[in-house]
Amino acid sequence: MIQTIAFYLFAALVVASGTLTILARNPVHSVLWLILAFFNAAGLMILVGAEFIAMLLVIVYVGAVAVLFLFVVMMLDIDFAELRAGFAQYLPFGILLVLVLAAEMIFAIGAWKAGGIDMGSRIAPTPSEVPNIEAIGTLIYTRYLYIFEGAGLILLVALVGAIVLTHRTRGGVKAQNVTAQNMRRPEDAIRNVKPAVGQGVEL
Amino acid sequence: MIGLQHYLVVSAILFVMGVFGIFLNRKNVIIILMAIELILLSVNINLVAFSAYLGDLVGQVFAMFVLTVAAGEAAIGLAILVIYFRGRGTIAVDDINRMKG
Amino acid sequence: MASVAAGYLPILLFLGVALVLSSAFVFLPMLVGRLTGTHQPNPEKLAEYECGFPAFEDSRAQFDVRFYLIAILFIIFDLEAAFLYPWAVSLGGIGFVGWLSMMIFLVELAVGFIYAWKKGALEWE
Amino acid sequence: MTALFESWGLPYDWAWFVSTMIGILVIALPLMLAVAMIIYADRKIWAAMALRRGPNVVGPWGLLQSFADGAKVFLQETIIPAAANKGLFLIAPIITFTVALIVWAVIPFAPGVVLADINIGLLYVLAASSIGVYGVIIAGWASNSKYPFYSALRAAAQMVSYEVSIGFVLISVVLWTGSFNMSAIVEGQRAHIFGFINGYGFNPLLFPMAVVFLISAMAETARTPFDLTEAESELVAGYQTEYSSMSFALYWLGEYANVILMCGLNAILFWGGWLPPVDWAPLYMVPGIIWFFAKLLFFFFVFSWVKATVPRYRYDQLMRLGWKVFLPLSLFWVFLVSGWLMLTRYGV
Repeated sequence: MIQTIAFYLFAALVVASGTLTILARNPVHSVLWLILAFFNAAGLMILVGAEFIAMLLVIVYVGAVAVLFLFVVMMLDIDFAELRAGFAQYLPFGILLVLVLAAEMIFAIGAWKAGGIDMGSRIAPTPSEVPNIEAIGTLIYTRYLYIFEGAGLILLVALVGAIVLTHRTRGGVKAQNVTAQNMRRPEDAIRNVKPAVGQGVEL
Repeated sequence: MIGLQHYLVVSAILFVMGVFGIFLNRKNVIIILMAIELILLSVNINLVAFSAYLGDLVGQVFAMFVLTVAAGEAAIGLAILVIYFRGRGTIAVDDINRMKG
Repeated sequence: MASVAAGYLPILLFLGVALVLSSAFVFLPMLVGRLTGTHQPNPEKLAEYECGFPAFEDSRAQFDVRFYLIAILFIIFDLEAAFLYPWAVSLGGIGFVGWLSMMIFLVELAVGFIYAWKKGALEWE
Repeated sequence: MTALFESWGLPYDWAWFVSTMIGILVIALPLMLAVAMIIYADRKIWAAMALRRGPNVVGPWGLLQSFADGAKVFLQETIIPAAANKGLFLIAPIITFTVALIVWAVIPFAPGVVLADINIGLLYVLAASSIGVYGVIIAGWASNSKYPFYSALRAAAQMVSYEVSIGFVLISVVLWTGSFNMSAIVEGQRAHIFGFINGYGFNPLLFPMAVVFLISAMAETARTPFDLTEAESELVAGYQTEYSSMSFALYWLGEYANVILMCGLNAILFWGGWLPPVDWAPLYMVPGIIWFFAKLLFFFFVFSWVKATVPRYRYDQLMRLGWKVFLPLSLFWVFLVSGWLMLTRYGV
């Protein structure tokens, strides 16, 4: 009962905020609606018991990816009015396409019956005793080892790519060298001299 | 009682919204990237829903990999966008075919 | 399945209560202000305060690319941590192979980290 | 408690609902009271360290100072700058305060005394605190004013940078416990060293991580020496510059609620939560909740102490500490701790 209410709450919110993401006039609002959509999708996932993926969705998307989106839309001085120029022009065709696509998918879902899979043909039956996160861990690091290492490579490429793309070294910047500062001793910097009266100090 | 089909309908609507968003904001790369994120989100909802209702954990494992790739894609996409904007002062997609220099 | 979700129900309720509470904190003083007559806006008061002087340039300037780079690096390392979470709890079950695979993963990322360091991407000038 | 209400004749669902609601209020309302008192304590500690007297007029020893401030702020006019983005301007403090409240849902105060004992409580805390960034960014952007915007930018970059090392530090702890459940993490620390000392912090392998976590916690909550977000000589009052009345106070409340939370997390993750420091039967006579709050208050004193004594960092130093010191260190510690566990506990 509560599950049903919660499902409809989350589903309505995720669809509404997804719609507003693409329709909002101000792209900052778009990003915020996108965040709300992710948040509610996480709620939907918790409802079916996928708690780890749900938390991951919030940590990775809401916590990291959306921050980057916000940085970009807030900090680039973009003339967004100009970019909306084609909006009305594409609208009728877009709606037509959307209706066709949606109808097709809904028909397909309606026509298709989800039969339960036999115990034997499941690749990795959900264990009932172990927490969700531990079961996922056991699966990733044994059966899907190579995909996991591939994910690592993707991250490496993304890291290197991002640096190559955005990093520019600026000339004429005096950087602080902390090691050198800490290694410096009074002997290196101070010299005790006793000049005779009337004579200056040679520098 | 909420069944698998409820989840599939939600994710289908979300997917269509993502496609719609790409159509509607054809000039604005940022919104297009967000629409792609929406599409991938709907894929993830699908994977998790199937995984939960069929009692097979693989769906969630793959949802995790999809998440990784999607986040990496957003990071690189926005990086390209930022340097493109720095070079040209606009992010209109139409101009990207002039990629020289 | 439902048992997992049931554990989160108090959090959902808490979220509702917290939202109501903090909205009340924001909107009640506005109401009270209208009732007690402290609500007297005028253009001078509603101008942005900034540092006490009238602002003389647009408040949304373009920003150093460094901030984007920090956000991008954060995404990458957040994802790396995301893969560490399930590994940390299942270390007992996956044995030496699982441990080794994570070490290879960490080396891959460490290579990226060293590259970022050498390139000066972690430098803040 | 559900059983109690059931015995009064309520059906199970309603009994559960009523008892959960009571639980929520028992967490949320004292939390706000605690925040008020801890602001007072904070001011008294700084005053003592600066040889001043601190608040001493309102109520006995100035105890009611925070409430007076609260009443004053509540009766003030809420000013929404004309140039601001109204909706977002008002939503931002709501986000900050809501997030600061809901994190407490998974914090165990004593054995079994926790609102939602979920499997991955620690990840929930991480997720919730990653939403906290938005309260700040949105405030800075919606104010449509220069300095709040700079401040929001700095705050976001700072919180994000230290979240990375916090994530890796948590993994060291979770490796040892084998669970993300907060209660399990506390229980895992029972008789951890030599069979009678409770707390991961006493483990030489984990102690450096406890230090890293303490410092990262200060940076994450933007306390001095890391309060670059409201460096008043550069940024006026940071992202709250344009706020007034209760919306301004919500940032204060949220900030201090987060500080208390971080102190509590320090206690739970490394110093045994509700367990007494030594696994010795007479010490268990003292209720667990008292041990927990004693540890929490000790860490709060450390936070105040640091705030009163250490000068502010420079922004490049802050970033350097986060990315070039803590990140490699905590990453290396993941390798070290997991390698040690593979050798000793799981056997290669």
